[in-house]
Amino acid sequence: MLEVSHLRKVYGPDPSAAPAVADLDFTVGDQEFVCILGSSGCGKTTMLRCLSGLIPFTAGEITLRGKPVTGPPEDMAFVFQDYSRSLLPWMTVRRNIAFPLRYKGVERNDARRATEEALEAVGLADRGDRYPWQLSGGMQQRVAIARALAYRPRILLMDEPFASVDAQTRSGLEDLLLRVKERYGITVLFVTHDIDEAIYLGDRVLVLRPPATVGHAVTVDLPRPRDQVLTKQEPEFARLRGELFAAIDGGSVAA
Amino acid sequence: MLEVSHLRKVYGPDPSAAPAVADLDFTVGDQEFVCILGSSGCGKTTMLRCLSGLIPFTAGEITLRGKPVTGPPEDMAFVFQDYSRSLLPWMTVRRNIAFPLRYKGVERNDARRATEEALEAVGLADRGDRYPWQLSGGMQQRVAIARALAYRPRILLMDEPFASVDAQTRSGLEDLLLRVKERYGITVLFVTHDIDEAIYLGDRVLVLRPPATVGHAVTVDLPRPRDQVLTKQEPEFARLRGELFAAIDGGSVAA
Amino acid sequence: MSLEGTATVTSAPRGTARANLADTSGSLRRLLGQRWLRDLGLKVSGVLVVLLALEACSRTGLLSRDWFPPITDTYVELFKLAAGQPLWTEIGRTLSGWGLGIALATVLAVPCGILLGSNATAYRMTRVVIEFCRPVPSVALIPLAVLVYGVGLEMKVFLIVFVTFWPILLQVIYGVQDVDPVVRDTARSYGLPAHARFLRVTLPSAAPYIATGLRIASAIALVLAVTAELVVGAPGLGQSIVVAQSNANLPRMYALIIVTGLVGWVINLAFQAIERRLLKWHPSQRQEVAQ
Amino acid sequence: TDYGGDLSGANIAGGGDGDTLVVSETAGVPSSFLAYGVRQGYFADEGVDLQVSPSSGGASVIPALLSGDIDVAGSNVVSALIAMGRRMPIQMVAAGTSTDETEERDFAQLVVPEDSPITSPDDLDGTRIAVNSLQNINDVVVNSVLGEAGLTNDDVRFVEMPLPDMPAAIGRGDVDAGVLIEPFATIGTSQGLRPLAGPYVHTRPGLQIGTYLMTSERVAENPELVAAFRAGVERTAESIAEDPDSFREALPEISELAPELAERMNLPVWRGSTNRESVETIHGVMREIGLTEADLDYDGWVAD
Amino acid sequence: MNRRVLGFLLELALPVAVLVGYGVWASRAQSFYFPPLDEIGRYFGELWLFDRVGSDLVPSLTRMSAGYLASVLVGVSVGLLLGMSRVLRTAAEPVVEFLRALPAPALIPFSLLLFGSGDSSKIFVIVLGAVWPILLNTIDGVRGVDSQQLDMARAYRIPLAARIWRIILPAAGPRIFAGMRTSLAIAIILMVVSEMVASSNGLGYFVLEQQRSFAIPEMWTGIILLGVLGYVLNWLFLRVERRVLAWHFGLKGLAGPATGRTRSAGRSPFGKRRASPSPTPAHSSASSDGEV
Ligand SMILES: Nc1ncnc2c1ncn2[C@@H]1O[C@H](COP(=O)(O)OP(=O)(O)OP(=O)(O)O)[C@@H](O)[C@H]1O
Ligand SMILES: Nc1ncnc2c1ncn2[C@@H]1O[C@H](COP(=O)(O)OP(=O)(O)OP(=O)(O)O)[C@@H](O)[C@H]1O
Ligand SMILES: [Mg+2]
Ligand SMILES: [Mg+2]
Repeated sequence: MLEVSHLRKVYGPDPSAAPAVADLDFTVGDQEFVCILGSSGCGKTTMLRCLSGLIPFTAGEITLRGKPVTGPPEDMAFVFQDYSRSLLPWMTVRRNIAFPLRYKGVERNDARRATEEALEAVGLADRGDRYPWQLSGGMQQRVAIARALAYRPRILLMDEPFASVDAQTRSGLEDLLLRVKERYGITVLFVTHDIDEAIYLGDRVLVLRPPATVGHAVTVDLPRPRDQVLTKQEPEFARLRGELFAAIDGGSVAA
Repeated sequence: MLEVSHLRKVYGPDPSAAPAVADLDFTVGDQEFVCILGSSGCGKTTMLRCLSGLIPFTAGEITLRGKPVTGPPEDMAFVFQDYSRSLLPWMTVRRNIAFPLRYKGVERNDARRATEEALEAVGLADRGDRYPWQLSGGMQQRVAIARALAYRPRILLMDEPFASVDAQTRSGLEDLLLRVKERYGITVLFVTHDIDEAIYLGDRVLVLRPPATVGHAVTVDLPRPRDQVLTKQEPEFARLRGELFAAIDGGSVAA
Repeated sequence: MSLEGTATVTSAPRGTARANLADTSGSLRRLLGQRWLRDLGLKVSGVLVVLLALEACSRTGLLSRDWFPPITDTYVELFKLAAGQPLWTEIGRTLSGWGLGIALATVLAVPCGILLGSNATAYRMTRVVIEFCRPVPSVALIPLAVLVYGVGLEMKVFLIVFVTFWPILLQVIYGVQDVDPVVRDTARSYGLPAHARFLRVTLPSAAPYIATGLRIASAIALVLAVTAELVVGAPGLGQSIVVAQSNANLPRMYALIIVTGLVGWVINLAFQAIERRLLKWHPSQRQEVAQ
Repeated sequence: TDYGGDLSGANIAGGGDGDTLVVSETAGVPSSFLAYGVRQGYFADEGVDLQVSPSSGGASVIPALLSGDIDVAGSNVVSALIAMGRRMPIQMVAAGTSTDETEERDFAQLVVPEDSPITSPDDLDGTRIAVNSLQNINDVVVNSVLGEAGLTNDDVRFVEMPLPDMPAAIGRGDVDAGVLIEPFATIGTSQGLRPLAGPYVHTRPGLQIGTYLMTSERVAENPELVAAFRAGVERTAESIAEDPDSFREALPEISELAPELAERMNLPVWRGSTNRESVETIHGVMREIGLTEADLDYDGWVAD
Repeated sequence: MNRRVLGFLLELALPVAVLVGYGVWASRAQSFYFPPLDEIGRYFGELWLFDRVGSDLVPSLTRMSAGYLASVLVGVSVGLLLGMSRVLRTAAEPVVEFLRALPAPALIPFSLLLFGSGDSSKIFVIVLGAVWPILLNTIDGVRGVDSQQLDMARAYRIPLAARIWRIILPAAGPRIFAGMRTSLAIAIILMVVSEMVASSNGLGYFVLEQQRSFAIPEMWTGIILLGVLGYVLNWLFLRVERRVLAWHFGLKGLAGPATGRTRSAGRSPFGKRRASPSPTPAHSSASSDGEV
């Protein structure tokens, strides 16, 4: 579905400067859930922004369903790391979520229903009429997630989407994400700093090393549907955690 | 050192509206490290902002070293949850860290040394001349932390300061924080969503329940200096984790 | 402790790196040259389009030849003027009033704007007077200004300050209100004294607004300097226009008007260059730097 | 042309080791008159160091006079009478431009398009007439032209516009007629506009239009200086009256006026001292059409 | 004596002080150009209550509003275009800057030639003067939109029209309003300038005519009326702005003391009455109930 080969991205006008992404190769299958780990500043966000066609890359190739990516593809949703700035302060929470639906051609009634469902799912049903800046940080992040889910994308890019929510809400959102993914057959690229989360969610976990090259790739062979308690008790889970911990440790330049 | 009694904060003009902080009582001793847990939206940020004198509160009393808090006290540093917006985009990273020092009356040379030390400590020694918007999310967060540490505050408020950094960097920053606190005798209020982190760092852990009342308070009886591996292996650590997990679970409304 | 820097990356071996560098710096130079050239080409073509439109107007009879001197006469006059020294003297006279006026207006309006933008009481106290004075027409003030300040430089400067003060003031007030609350709280929590908050936080935050305000005001100031000279008869471009007009020297009159426009354009170039330097952190400038 | 002089003509000054007098005079022929006098050294002979600054002839010369920045203001009699009627402390010290004796040689012309149905002042009823300023000298002189046909100013509509625009506006039919002042009268007629009347001469042959003003205070303090200035004006006027062609020849150099215009156009006439009959005529018409309410105080207003 | 009355008195204090100061000074100085207050007041009553309202004020207002509306339309739409396209912006820059620097009196002949001596030439002059603050602010506002918001819109493939309407315009809104407010005063000034020429009625004509006839107290009544006009129009403008930019005032914590910034420096300097602190546009009904 998504193929990345020899991707290179250098910020700024000088192509010989230090790259943010040096030479990245990987593929993502249809409806696969790929988690991405990597130390801070190793190029994860940059990579996602290249994949999504938001910024041009310096060299290499990205193809999505066989077509090269030159701009944001259809049916893609992106949850940005800087969630609070990606919400529009002049729209209420509800309108922020419903906003992209209209232009995707969703019927007004369907859009309304999808919005309410998403709000409900992230636990903000009673905050629909607030403005984003009237919400706490974690709530804002959940609004950004709700917007992506309500959009029913075919490919979903998430950049540390659960960084600002508490452990309990986080588990709830993880399970929600898995359910939604299953139901609508979404392909997900998920950046996180939490190894457990990466294993729990992913079909595969990639470890990036600065400047973004795939340092390690792990296939997660845990049964689905997953369960917050049972899955994390499997010996395989513990093994994977150990493997990934070592991979990150060994690969990253002391950070 | 810091005493909070019957703190109440309602946003908006109508004092009978639902409060963000309802009725909060606690005290923080001198040089104590207090961690605060609580579900998303339960009022942690609001509380910190009241304590820091940044926003007026509706009712109750806050005294710091015996004096009521009416505005930002001297020698306080605050690491905001919305770190990317709290960095000044028109200053380089180095200047972002250095500029509060000047107005604290720190000698130019001392300020320079403190800045370089802080940059080094958060692993950004080579990024000092960049602008914040040229950094990754995690790096920006570390700049905000570096600014607070370089300031050598007597009281340090941190609002989910490690949310966007990877696990390894995070452990490093935790240890750094503990060392700095020890060395300069800082009082710390630390909001986090990570129970392990709260226990590892804190002398005491408070669990807030929405709308911010202290639902549970736990004294952490673990020896100092703490160690990432050894401390977390102590049976007491596991016991506290269980206790806090239960406390959060029982208190929070399903979110 | 192990929190050293995330090492900067030099992936390629030394030799090739240097080769690459030489190679790319050449292409970089080419790239920059191209961009510069392209911009120039764009500007020239923009001007050409307008000139062609003017030409078309006079061809189709929209602008009659009788009333408009042939545009070529105007150009000839323009070049003759540019070759002589008097034109530059007149430009200098106009610009001295302009420069003093705009500088004084800025120095007055920026602190006032920041005070009024951040202090509700001060704003409310002055609001009526401000809103009353803003629409007072400059032309109506000219005789009063002449009476008090005479016909010289002071009069010009007074008029310019009186008129350009308001746009700058308003832009500053709006700019101050656009300060990000998180930034403001950061400054407050670190206990920055008021002057430091002003210099380090409020001023840079409002800078994009102020820059726009200055560009608006600089053109208004030029217009006003010329108008004052024109109406009162103070030496400068304006008076030259009057003299040319009274002597029915229309090519020269139009040439002088064009000179005024060109002066405005050059001033704006200078402002833009300064803005690019000072505001390189702002999204409006950095989109063109990054990516 | 060489561009030796300043474009704004601000540096026409010279001679005389005596007192400096700064004169602001309407740009064009009127200020060229003074510049000519300076060039010929007439003012220096009288001990006056004259500095001429051309103005657009608006109302702002009087505040400039009052502020002390200029010493003498060239204005027209109507503006001066209005100001003095409002008790401004100024006095006429010398005569500026006057018109000639016949309508053809009037330096203002009331013109209509060549093919206009308007052939005599009678046809002006209900028309729009372009003038370069409202409520001023034009009202006075057009009123006298209309008066011949039994009309008054209320029977026409005045439209104000700058002189350079007038030929175009008349030609296009935006207005039906216009009062053009030299050199635009010559330009207008050469573009095919037809003169209908010479309104200044029509009001009174030899009508005095321009005047030089000083503050009463200055006149009282320094009558010698006033006399010297007037003498300079007189000398210049005489010299031009004797040899108008050399003035015409000098015009392009002084003021960048096109030589063919300088040769062809009607020149004003200058005299030294104020013409009492003109002032009285003008004041009478002004009273009649409501431009002033004050009574004429000739001796108080004119320093001769 | 509630706070509102107090605030109102506060607001009137300075104007009253200025008036009294002027009155005392003018009656002492006896300057021809600065007549005493009572004289101006007498003329004001004679002229403007309500003799000349229909003949001078109304035509002026019509011209001004037409010119202002045209400026807003042209400024915002051209500003959007130039702000969004680097190519167009670069190409148009010399021409725009050239036009911006042309003095209005020098433009009047042009506009007379192009539009004749009717109202359209006056409106043209007003637009040519008042459009620039709006245009420049729109350009700079559009260029300054948070890149994160634009990325979001592109990621969700929001079509261009919606991107303009829903993101770029609102984000540039505060700046556009800053420009519009400056332009409002400039439009009034240019109304006067445009009536300098080829005009036989209007407030500007009145003021200049009185000035030329040395009818100084009458001229002052005109200037005062212009000031009053500016004040009233500005008041209306602020009401509109308050509604349209409600989110902005809330976001920046400017909505008044009630949001809890009594002690902090940034409080709304706008609006006589404290705007409702939860900035709720009319169409949405904010439920301000808290945590359930
Ligand atoms: N500016 C505001 N105006 C109105 N309500 C607000 C505002 N800021 C926060 N609130 C409300 O106050 C409550 C507490 O918010 P707060 O930011 O303190 O939560 P928090 O504990 O920090 O949550 P998180 O962990 O998600 O950051 C929330 O219900 C939020 O909606
Ligand atoms: N706009 C920019 N201009 C220049 N350099 C940039 C820019 N954005 C990012 N970088 C650099 O690119 C590198 C990778 O950044 P990126 O944001 O992709 O990291 P990340 O893996 O997402 O990190 P984090 O986990 O901290 O968010 C960093 O070294 C950063 O400094
Ligand atoms: Mg990132
Ligand atoms: Mg928070």
